[in-house]
This record gives sequence, structure tokens and C-alpha cells, in this order.
Amino acid sequence: MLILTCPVCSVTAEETEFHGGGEAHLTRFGPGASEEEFENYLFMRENPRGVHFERWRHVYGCGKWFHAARCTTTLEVFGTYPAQTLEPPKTLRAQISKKRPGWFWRGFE
Amino acid sequence: MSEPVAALNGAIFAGGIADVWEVPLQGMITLRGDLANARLTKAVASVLSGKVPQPGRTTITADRGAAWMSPDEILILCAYDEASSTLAALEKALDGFHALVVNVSDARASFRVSGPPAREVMGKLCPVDLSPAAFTSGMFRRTRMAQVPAAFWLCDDDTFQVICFRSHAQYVFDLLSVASQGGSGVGVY
Amino acid sequence: MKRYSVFAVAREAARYHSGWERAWRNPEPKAKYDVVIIGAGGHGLATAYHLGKRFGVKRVAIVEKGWLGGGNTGRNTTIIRSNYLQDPSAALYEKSRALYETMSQDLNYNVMFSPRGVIMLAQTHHEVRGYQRTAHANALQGVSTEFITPTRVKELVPIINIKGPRYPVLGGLWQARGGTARHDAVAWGYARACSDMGMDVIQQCEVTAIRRKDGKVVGVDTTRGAIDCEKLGIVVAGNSGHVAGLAGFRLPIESVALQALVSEPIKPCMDVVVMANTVHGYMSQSDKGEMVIGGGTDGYNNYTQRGSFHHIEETVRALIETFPMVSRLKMLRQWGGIVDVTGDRSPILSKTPVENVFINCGWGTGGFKATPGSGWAMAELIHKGHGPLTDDFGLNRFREGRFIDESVAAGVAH
Amino acid sequence: MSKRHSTGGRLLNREKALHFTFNGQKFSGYEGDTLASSLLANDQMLVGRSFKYHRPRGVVAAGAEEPNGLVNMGEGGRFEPNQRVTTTELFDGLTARSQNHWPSLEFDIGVVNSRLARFLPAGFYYKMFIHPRPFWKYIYEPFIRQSAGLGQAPKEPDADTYEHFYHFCDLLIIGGGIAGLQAAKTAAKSGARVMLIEQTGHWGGRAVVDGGMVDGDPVDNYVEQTVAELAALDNVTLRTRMMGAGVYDHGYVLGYEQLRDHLPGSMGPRHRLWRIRAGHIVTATGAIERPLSFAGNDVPGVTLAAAVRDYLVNYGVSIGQRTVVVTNNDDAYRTAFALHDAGLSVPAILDARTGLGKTDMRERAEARGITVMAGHAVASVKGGKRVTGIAVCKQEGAGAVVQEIACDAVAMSGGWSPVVHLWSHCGGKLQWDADHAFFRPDADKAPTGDAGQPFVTVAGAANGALKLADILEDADAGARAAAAQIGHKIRKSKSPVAQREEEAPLEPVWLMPAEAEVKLRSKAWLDYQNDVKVSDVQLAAQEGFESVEHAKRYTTLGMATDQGKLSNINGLAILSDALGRPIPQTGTTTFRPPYTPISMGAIGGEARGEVFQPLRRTPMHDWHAAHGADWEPVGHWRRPYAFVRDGERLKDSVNREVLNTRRNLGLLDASTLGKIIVKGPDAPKFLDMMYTNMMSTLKPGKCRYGLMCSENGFLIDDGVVARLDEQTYLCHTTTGGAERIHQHMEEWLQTEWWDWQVYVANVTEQYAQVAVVGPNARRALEKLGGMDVSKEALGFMEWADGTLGGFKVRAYRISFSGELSYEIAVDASHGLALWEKLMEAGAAFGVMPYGTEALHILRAEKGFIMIGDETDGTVIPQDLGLDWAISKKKEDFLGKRAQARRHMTDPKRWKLVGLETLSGAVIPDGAYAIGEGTNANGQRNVIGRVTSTYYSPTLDRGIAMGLVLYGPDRMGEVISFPGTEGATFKARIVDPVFYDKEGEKQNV
Repeated sequence: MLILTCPVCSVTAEETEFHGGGEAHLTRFGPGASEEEFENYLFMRENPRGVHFERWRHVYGCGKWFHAARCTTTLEVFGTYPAQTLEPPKTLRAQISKKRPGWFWRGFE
Repeated sequence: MSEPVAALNGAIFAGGIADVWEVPLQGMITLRGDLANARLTKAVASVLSGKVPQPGRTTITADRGAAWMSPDEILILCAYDEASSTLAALEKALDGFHALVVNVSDARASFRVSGPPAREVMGKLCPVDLSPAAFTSGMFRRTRMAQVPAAFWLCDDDTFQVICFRSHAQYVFDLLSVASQGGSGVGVY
Repeated sequence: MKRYSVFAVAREAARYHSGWERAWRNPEPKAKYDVVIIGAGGHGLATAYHLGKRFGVKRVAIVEKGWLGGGNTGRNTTIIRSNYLQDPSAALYEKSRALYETMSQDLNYNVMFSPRGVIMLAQTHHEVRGYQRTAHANALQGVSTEFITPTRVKELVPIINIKGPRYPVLGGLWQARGGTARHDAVAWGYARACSDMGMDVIQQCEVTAIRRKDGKVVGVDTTRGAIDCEKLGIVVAGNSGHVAGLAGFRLPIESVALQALVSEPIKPCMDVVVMANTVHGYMSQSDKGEMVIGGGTDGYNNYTQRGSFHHIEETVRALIETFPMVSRLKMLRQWGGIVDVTGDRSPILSKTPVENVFINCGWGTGGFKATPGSGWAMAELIHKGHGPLTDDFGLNRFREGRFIDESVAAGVAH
Repeated sequence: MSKRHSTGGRLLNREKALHFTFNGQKFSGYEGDTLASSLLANDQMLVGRSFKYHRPRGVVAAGAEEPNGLVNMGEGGRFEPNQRVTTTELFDGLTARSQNHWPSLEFDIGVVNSRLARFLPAGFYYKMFIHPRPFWKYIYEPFIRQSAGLGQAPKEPDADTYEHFYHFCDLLIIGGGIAGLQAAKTAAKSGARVMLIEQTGHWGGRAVVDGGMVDGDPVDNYVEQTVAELAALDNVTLRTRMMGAGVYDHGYVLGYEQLRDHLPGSMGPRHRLWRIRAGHIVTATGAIERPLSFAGNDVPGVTLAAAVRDYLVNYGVSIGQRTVVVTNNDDAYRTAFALHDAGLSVPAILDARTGLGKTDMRERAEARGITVMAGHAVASVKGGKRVTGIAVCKQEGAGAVVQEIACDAVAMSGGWSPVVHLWSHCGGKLQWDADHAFFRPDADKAPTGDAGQPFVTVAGAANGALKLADILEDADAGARAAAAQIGHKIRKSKSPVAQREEEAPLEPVWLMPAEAEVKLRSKAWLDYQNDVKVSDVQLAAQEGFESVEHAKRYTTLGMATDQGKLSNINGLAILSDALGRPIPQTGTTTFRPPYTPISMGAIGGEARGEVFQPLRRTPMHDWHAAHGADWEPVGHWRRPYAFVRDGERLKDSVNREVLNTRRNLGLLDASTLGKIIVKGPDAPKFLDMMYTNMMSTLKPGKCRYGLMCSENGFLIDDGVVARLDEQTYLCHTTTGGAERIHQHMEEWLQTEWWDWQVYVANVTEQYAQVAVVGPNARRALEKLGGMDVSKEALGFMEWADGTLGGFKVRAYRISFSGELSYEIAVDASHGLALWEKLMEAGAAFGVMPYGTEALHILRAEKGFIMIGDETDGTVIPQDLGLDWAISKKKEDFLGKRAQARRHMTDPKRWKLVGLETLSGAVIPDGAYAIGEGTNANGQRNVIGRVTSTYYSPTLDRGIAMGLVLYGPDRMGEVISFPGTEGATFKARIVDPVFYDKEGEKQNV
């Protein structure tokens, strides 16, 4: 039973106040996209043992979406940040590197 | 026009460890917009004679004031029959400004839970630290009450006001009544 | 191999069972096999078994990083049914169910397949229509099911409350030859049979790399040395994404925790398996007397085999509503398993971008019931490169938008 | 025989006698008794039968680890099986019945299994019952199920209530023995919010039984004082009868509080399940004594040495009058002393330790005249339903009997195992301590929390500190470490000092005697309840079940209701010996929540009956209920399926409602339909992305029917969109869609197009909405008076604000029935009044309310699709012939790219058509149309399916819609739908619009 801190309203609450939204930082592909691009966008997923970046919505609280960096093998939450970001923030990546040297996720490390 | 009727027509539960009753209809207006923008704060001040509440806080006293819902939304409380005039005033004050103002007075139900064990009654249903040290007057919390969304704040040391969706009114009232049943005091607060 | 029978047991009893041999050998890995299967769970072992039985391919190794049958095979709620809606699913699961009927005899190992019947309760008009649709589909698919009345439901399940104030039972989809089996025994029985065919079941042997040459697989590196192979089967529920990564391709899969629990054992009170999808709970009674209860999955990626407790609460309150007596039972034990969930919630049995590498994954919450059928079909896929039972379950379906969606008839795969 | 003594029993209130029954027989005990102690006080040593062999069993322990003493307890709505006698507090009127026997506890037919034991070794059922095939289901399995199971199934609904409670603290300390008390005392100094919970009704744990001195005072005083001090502190919460049931991720703990099991029927909830979120957790859960494995160690009267002490000291009950103590450690000597000092006979202490020299304990024993037989062991136990004596042998060797001793009880001790369950639940690792022969927590591998920090600390015996002095030191240190973890400093202060008793080291004894031959091994029990013997585990090893998990599952060791509290370590040791592998390499077992079984009722909490789930009501709900509504659940809403009149069958009501709406006037409560306001400069652009249609071109004052698809191309919702002004739209959704679509919009606005200027608000519940439908609709509204609802003033697919009958309303001129139709929205608080006013005004025009089934039929007659019927998550708008609603002009909308994929553009996709049965009969719901032949898997080929099928009262025939291969190109063709009862329905493919094809009626 996770606890998460919503970076939007800064409430710390248990998992049941939130709703998980799957992999973060997906780029939308629409008309004109190749079959592969579109398949990747809709279906192919990072599924790492370790550091993962994912979407959550504070559904019972302020109603806002945000992103979280979490370890899928220990459930440690490295940090949360607003959904209006296109990639994991540098400072957060640095913090993760301290705890998980050599981690990588997609292109990031 | 007929007499407006609240969801449960003023239901009451008494005789348990805390009293629960439905609050008469209240004017409620949802305002969405850039809360930091001067146009908006001015508009709010004009109808509320008060400030836009800080995150997680409410300025509600009795049945007037505002509560912080999210970074771009506040809930304004007024008397039920003032809702439309307040709404009109806000729309006027915000004319041409990107904001959304809607009357939700009829979309909600409100309850009060009162008595020394009120914090414990709420603590049976909401995953929130309600100890006197952690939850204090002036705080406004949106959360989950058992299986539905709800929001609440403290009217006084041992009285909560709870807001939920109108269609959930009976469920929330029943929940609060069950949680207030005799012999169910927890005895931690 | 010494055959199992009541006579053998009697003979052994005379000498205090000192004569029983190992159920399966414990071999060292050889340098090369025709086929290496990664994962000695039920599906992996069944795949190897059918490679041997159907196609005579016996130079096979099944490598397992832990203990055989130690993953989801030993963690599920053992429900077996084939009352699926879509043709490809119904074909695969019915083949599997049919294989369960004779598995104990085929393997000379009592897997306790108990065709006690499975009911899926219809508690809304929408569900009624959904299950009537399934019943029609099943009739044309050669799957024997029927839509039954609330009265019949009550006859079959006396402890059920069909007049539930909230969701009265409006009927049910009944599969009389569905049921349960002893999950561990399925893995053990296959392991014994594979070992008996000369195949190597190699436990405590983790694959660390998948070696390729010109887009073809040539072997695997393991914690117990390198092993060459002509063909490779990946059958590692809960680790599919990771192992696929070793082979250099991605999957449309996310791994989440699924939970289950059992009550303390009580005398027999429910002879069939009941699934109530409206309220999200399902329950059966094991031969030991425990009520075996399935919970929900978490909404986030997780490899810890620990789920969030609120799913247990949801399931239990649903079951108390449906079976009021459950309220006075006690939860004895809860546990979690990691399930691979695909984009359409249906499994993948497919070729992969790497030639001669085949993958079997994505069973979500419903893998146990498919164990023998999955092995049967996977063996054919590995041996021939295609097969009628696997053709629709290829990876390409996500690109083409050709999904196998079972959730459509209010049915939830368990 | 077991009996109660006139003195002793520190927990008893001898002033207050309590009466209870066991198997119908009347007994009495005292306040403070457990069911176990009071049964023993009445010489009821036989309490149950074992799971597999139905062997007679007595109480072996005094606490939560008890495997044998399980009973059916209570009556009716308070009946519960498998209640543990050792943890059940006695109350007046308690009724208990023993389990798992027939016909009686004394004489049990099932005991035949015991005679057959040799034929029923571990895993025998995997090897037998294979042939003939049908026998498993019909003969073998029913027999096995009958003889298995334990208690009876409850029959009546639960008479009690339950609840949950969320609690938050900095430091949660689990276990109210001296370790927990001292840890709390130390931690409290930090000012942190501390909670201390104890599973029994008493503080002090073992120490108060075993005695000893703390700071020169008897330990009882220390306990008393500490509890008093803690109770006086504001930052400390104390709870008894509350078990730490499970430790979960991020410091989440389940606390299982048994409020009324000791006073059933009194007002209030029976159990409270605490959901505690703790900054850090200290588990001070003590240790459990291990049995010794010798032949006949399951005969009633063979008891754990410490339990013998507990019964004597706490309850003044002696299990035997002549008790042989058998041990491999010093602690059991305390039992001998206690018995002897109470005037009971202890013929001998069999101390299996071969190298035992002159120890302090030995001298104290001999000083009392008790014979200590070093290096000796129990060869076998005499007696069936109770102990009559033992045969003694050397521990070394195969069990040659050196002498026999008559006795009526055996007190055994194989050493102690720390209770590490809670530490392990969330991933804490263990290490093997060879000196003490037990697993203890590995402090370097603690469970980690949300920030990666260790969040559990173990203190006292649970951490391997078994002596009073060590326990107090360890608890103090543990509390400091725990407080430091959460950033609380504790100033150094003197912690209590206990007097040290010198103890000689224990010698591991896993089998007694060491070389016991198979006859003995197959009578030496490891798991009492599941009847797993030493020989079974050895057989598992022999057959290759080498991992602990395999061995456990093959033998069922540790799978019983006690979850192996007594058997896990002993079994593991036997396995490691059989494999010739050291214990740590053989492995340990995983511990899963809960620590001991907890009630399902508590897990369900308050969610039963009325509050099982939310039930959503419209403002008119009660009116519907009062007028015969037959309800249909739609999500959590309840909508009237039909309004049933007296003497009417449901389907007659539906037909009446349909016909009346077509001919006169029908009212539908449409309040549940979703209503979402979308506003902002970019609202038109946004809705063009949300809907397949073009919404930006919709004129204010007009309405347009719109379709929404998922990004994956499938149709997810539909509804009428009204443009309120240049920047504002009101989007109607389906009933199920309101929240879903609102969140769908928010998601795209927040996570993809956050720079677009759009705000949305879900105003579904602000309005009650009434559909006024039928040829008389306009007349009825005109009778109400107010706004102009004429064709000219309010044309089809237009909306207007105004008043009707004095109500401020918004009227939409839209139709889902094909009739002249208005949807009138009013503030919800006036919904019921408006509804009643409309019924009143409509009276003259034959008004009747109608429900969802009539709604479905009306729309089906018009060929309108229904989300959830024509769609099922696999259908795209093109399948439904809705291409007209898919804008070709738009570059992009959600689902557009998806719909361009190969399979989505496949001409073979089934397409929507109407279906008319030749006979006029109604095609069954969900029927499929068959094609020629079968597919590669031998399944009948199908060419289509029914999506909606009804009897149309308007046309007096069966009508249906369906998806059919090449359907639209096959108008007039007849296809076959086999039913499930043999009949086949032939149907002609027709246009899906069955009624008023020109659409004149809705347009008048």
C-alpha cells in the first residue's frame, strides 16, 4: 500500500486516493505516423525491474495528473513532479543516480 | 418556482457517539481560472469580501467563504438563494477573462458530524490523519470517504462539515451513521 | 520410471516407502540441446512435454532460475474453464480443458482435476446479455456451457444469496466440465514426465544472456554455464519483459501484482467454482476445505509479489455480499503473484523479431487453466513455426489493430 | 489427569465463576480463564481430531501457536468454526463443540485413517486414485473432502458488525511483553507519537510467568509500573486485544482489534481493523517454543514445557500430576521447578544434551530431588487419548529402551524460535544463528520504505535475545535506533537492569533419538494439525522435493491454520539433514500475512448491507420507488427498468410504456445522463479532437449528436452536444460515461494539450433532466405555460433557456425515440417538483412514466445505436454505418490514426444492419449467425451476431440490430441464428430503421 506525495497540491496520501496511469513521457502519434510509431505509442511499454517513470492522478484529491519515479522491485518512490514535463527532471535523475548507480530508463540515465 | 429540496430533506442521526445531520441547501459555485491572476482575485474579493484561499485551506465561516480545490479551482460558498446573483456578479467581473464559473449548489449534499468523537468517526472512513495536531481549523481536505469522493473541514473543535455529490448523499449519511453507532468509540483522540 | 498406482503404494508401504525414486532427475546442463525452454513453470514444462510427445523432440532442456513450479503455477487459484467469448480464446482454452480431463492418466500423476463446474454469475441485465452471447458463441465453438436460472444457481450453490439486496442473481453461465486441479501437481507431473523422456529439467539456473548470430538465436548464457540451442522458447510469466530484453526486443506488456487468499479449512460447503464479476470476487473450495479466493490486480508495475491490501478488502466485501457466511470465516493466508498484462488482456504465443526465438506470455490473471493447451500449442509453434491455435495470438496483432478482447462480454479472465 | 489447584492462577478472578458447554456437557471456569485453561481445569484433555489421520489430540501450547485446540464456537449468527481454545477468553454462556470427527470426539470412525497411516504417506494422493478416470470426481474426491476440512461451515448471516479505522503514528510497537513495554518507555522520551499494541488482554508476556528481578524488584512490578507510566503519557497510545496482523509496504500495518469476542452481543462492532501508517515499526513479538520430535509426541498430555508453566502460573491448572520433562535446553527446567514447587511430582528430567556437565540448573533440580537423566530421550509415549507413561532411551542410538516411567504428562522443549513473521512480511531477511539454533532477523536486510529507508526494527526475544537482561537491553537499544530512524533524538538515560541467570548452551536436537528407526520416525509428529511426520519430510527429500517450498507443498508441512508456527524449523532441520545440506543453505520459508487468521468480517469492515456500495439516486428516485419501479443497476445508479402496475407482468409494463409513448406521452428520468461544461477560447478546437464530428462549426443555440472514440479507435461514448455560446459547450454523455468522459477530457487537457485554454466541469448532478416524449409532448409543455416551445421557436436539435410552469429550465429539442421530444433540465433541488408538475399537466394527455427498457425499444425501433449494446469495446463507428458522423475535413481526432490500421479498414469487418425474423419471433440475445463449414480449430464459422433484439410492440414483431459480414451489401438476404435450445431463427437483413424512416415524427 503505497504512499505518494502529489506535487500539485502537496498532499501526502495513501495509494487509494490516487489512480495509476501507466508509463510516463509517451509521445503521442496521430495521423501520418508510421505503423511502428503508432504501435509503440499505444502498446509497447517499458516494464523495468527497477527505476520506472509513471503517471498518477490524484483522483480523490485535487484531480491533477502528475509523474512519479519509482522502483518496481522495492517500491521506493524517488520523487514526484508535474505532468507538464516532457522528460524526467535532471535533479531527480541525479538523486536516483545516487541511490541506483548505473540505472537507465529508455534513453535516460 | 417550487421550494428547493435538499438531497435527504434534512436527515438526522442521533443517539450514537456523534450526531450527524444534513445541512440545508447552500449556494456553491465552482470557479476555475488562474488563481494568481489579479482579475480573478479581484473578482473573488468583490463577491466574497475575502481572499482566494491558500492551497489546502478554506476561508469558510458559517455558510460563506471559499475553499481551495486545486491550483486552478476554488469552491465558493454563499446562501442558496444568492447563488445566481453571485454567479452573475462573478461572470460580470470576469467578462472576457479565461475562467469558468458554474453553479453547483444542487450538485452537492452537505453534512455535519458533531461531538467529541467526531474525529474518530471521520477517521473510520477517510484515509487522513485527523488527530488534533495534524488536522486543524481552516484546513480543507478533498479525499475518499469509504467508496466515494468527499471534502471536509472543521466548523469547530469537534464538528466537521462534509461535502459530497448529491447522488451519494444517502450513502454518505448511512456511512456516517454506521460509523457513529453506539459503543463504537475508539478512544484515541 | 516406477509407475505410480495404489499397488505400488501398498508395496512400498511394506518397506516404509524406502524404494521411491526421485520424481525427476537433477542433471547438469549439457553443452547443446535442440530446444531450450526458459522457465520451468507449468507452461514451460508442458511445452517441453508436448515437444516430446507430439513431435519426438526430446533433446530439450528446461532451465529455471528458481525451483520448478515456483512462480505463478504455485500461486494461482487453480480455476479451469473455457467459456470464453472469442473464437481464438475458446479454441485454446477448450483444448486445454480437454487435456486436463486425461492429464492424470497421461502423466501417471494424479493432478486431481476436478470437473466440479464453474458458474459465472450474471447480476445485471447487461451481464445477462453478455453471458447469453457467450453461451451462443460457445455452442458454435464446441464448448459446452449453458445459461442457467437463479433457481438452478441456488441449487448448485446453496450458500449463495441470490436475492442480494444490491445485485440479485439474474442467472449464470454454467460450464459443468470446468473446475479446478492441484496446481503444484501439474508442474510436478510434467517435470516427472519430461525427465522420464530424457529431457533435462535444470533448476537454480538463471539465463543471463541470449546469444544471437545474424538475427538467429544460437544459445543462452546461464549461471550454470553456456548452453547452445537450435530453438529457444521463452515461457517466463512475470519476467517476460526482462527476458525479452535479453533477446533485444520489447513487448506490449506491463507486469503487475495479482493477489489471492485462502480461508481456514471448513467442511465441504461449496462444490462448484463461482465467479461474480459485477462485484469482483471469485471463490472455490479446495479439497483441504479452504475457501480459495481471488483478488484484483494493482494499477502499477510491480515485481515484489506483494500487492496492496485494499484489493483484498474489495474482494472480501464482495464475497460477503454474495455469500453472507464468509463473514464468519477467517483469512488464513494471502499472497501475491506477478502477472504480465498485454494491451488487449489476451496472451501472446508468437514468433519474435529474433529467428527461432518463440515467446509465450501475457496470460494476465488466467494462465493456469491454459497450462496444457498452451504447452500443446506452443510445442507446435516451436516445431512448425505456426499452428491453428497460436496463429491469432501473434505479436503482430497490436500493429494491425486485430485484438482478442475478452472483457467485452462482461467476462473477466481469471 | 489435568486439574485446577486451589491456589495460584495470577489471571483468575476466583470470585467470578463462568459457565460454558463443551460438546453439550456443562463446565465451569473463572473470569480470566481461556477456554483451554478451563477445559484442562475440568480434565478435558482431548480437544480435537487431527486433519488427516483423525488422531486424538490435546492442547499442546498456551497461545497463538496452538495447532490442535480448534473448536466450533457459538450459535446461529454468531457461530464460528476453528476458534483457537488457547486464545479464546472464557465468557459466561460460551458454547463450543470439537471438530473433525464422526460420530463423536471420543469415538471417531475417521481414525481408521490412522490405522492406514502407512499407506497414506506424504503425497500419497498424487500416486493413487488415478484410475479409473471418473472415480476421482465421483468417489475419491468426495471422500477426501469429507474427511478433510476442520470446522463446520457457518449457515446464518453474521449477527455482528465490523469497522475500520485509519491511524497514524511515528512509532508503532507490536507486542506488549517486557521488550515492547521497555521499547515504548524509551521511545516515548523522544516525544514521538508512539503506539503500543498487545494481542492478548494482558501486559508482560512470558516474563511475568517466568519471573526474575528488574532493578531489584520482581518483574511483575516492573510491568505494572511501566504500563502505568505509559498510560499517563499524552504521546503514547496503549491497546490490548489488538494483534499486529500484517506489515505492508511503506509502513502500512494491519491492527486486528477484537473488541467484543470476550463479551459477545454487547453494543458496538465486534472487530475493528486498524489501518495504521507508521513512520517506523518495532516488532517485539517474542519467541515460540519448539516441540521435540519423538514417537508419540502428539498424544494428549504431551505439552510444550513453557505452556505447562503458563497453565500452572496463570490459571492454577496442572496438565498432569506426574510430569516428565524432556528438553535440550535449560529453560524447561523452570517448568520442572514450578511443578515441583507446586507440590506436583516430576519423576525425571530427560536432558538430551549428551555433553551436559554440572550446570547451575541441574544442581537446582537435584537439590529439589528431581532426577536429571543427561543424554537421555523419549523412545516412545504410551497411551492413546492421554499419556500413561513413556519409554526412555539414550539420545544417541536408535532407541533401545533403557527404562519406562509412568506419568500422565510430558513437558517438552526443543528450544525457541523468534517470531520473525512481521519482519518478513514485507521483505525483511533472516540469518541462521547456529549457537541458539534459530533464525533471527538480519538487521542489515530490513524491509525498506517509501524513501528506501529501513522501516522495521526488531526487539527482544523476537530479535534472538531470550534472557530477561538481554531482552531489556535489546529493547532499549532497538527503541533508540528506531527513534533515530525517524529523526528523533533520545537523551541517554539509564535503562533498567535485570538480574542474570547463568544458562548452559542448548544442543540442537531435531530427532529423538538421534538414530531413530523408521517405525519411530513415522510416529514422530512435526505438524500436528496436518499430520506431517519426520518420515514424510524425509520421503519428500528422497523423491527430489529439495526446496523448502517443494517439501512444504508436497507434505503440507506448515500449511495448517497455525501456519507452521511449531513445525517450520523442525521440518526444515529434518529436510536439511536428509539432504546433507546445512540449514541456512536449505533455505527458510516465506511468512505471509496475517500472523494469525483474522475474520473476513473485519476485512470487509462497514461495507455490508445498505453501505456495501454507494447507490446513486436521482432527485426523483423515491417517486419512482413509490410508483412500482423495477430497478436496473447502471453503474452505481439505479434507474427504473419499467414502472410495474398491479397485476402486470414486467414485459407487459414495458410494452405498455412503449405504446403509450408512441401514441400519447411518456416521461423519462434522464437525470443520470452525463453533462459536462467545456469552456474556453480553445474549446471548439478541443472538442474537434474529442469527437469524431466537427464541433467547432456548431452554432450557438444548436445541438449536435457526437461520437467519441478512444485513441485505439474504438467507440467509447456518444451524446448530444449543445453549444451555449462562442466559448462554451455542454456535452451530454451516457449514464455510465459522465465521470469517465469528464476524466478522459481532463486527462488530455492536463497531460497533452496543457497549453490550450479550456476548462471543463462535470455538472451532471446539478440538473435533474426529464425527457418529455410523444405526440402530446408539446401540448403538455404548453399547458405548463412559459417559454415558447413551438416548432418555430424551438426547432429540432435546438435548445433554449426559459421557464415552464414557473420553473427555470433549459429545454433541449432532441429525440432518442423518434417522437416529438423535449429534454427539460432544471436545478436538481426542483427535479421532483418539476416531475410531479409534468405528471399533473400530462394527465390530460395520457402521460405515463417509462423506464430504461422502453427507452431501449423505442431507440431500437428507430435504429439508434446504444453504447454497450451495439458497442462492446471492439466496435468502431465505421462498423455502425456512422461514417456521416466522422469528419473527413479534420486532420486529427482521437482514434483517427487507429482507424487507419489494416484490420480497422478490412472490408471483412462486420457491419450494422437491421434484422427481421421471418416468423416474427424475437431472436435471442447474443445469438450468432452461422456461415458455412468450420475454421482451422473445428469451430463453426460465423458471419455475424445480434447486438440488440426486442419484441417491438409498435410493430408487433421481433426486431433486431446486428453486425453482419458484408451486411449492408446483402439487404434482403436471409441468414440463420441458431438458438441455444435447438431452435434456429431465420432473419432477413434489412435497414436498421424500422419505424418512421423519414423521421417526420420527431420533426413536427
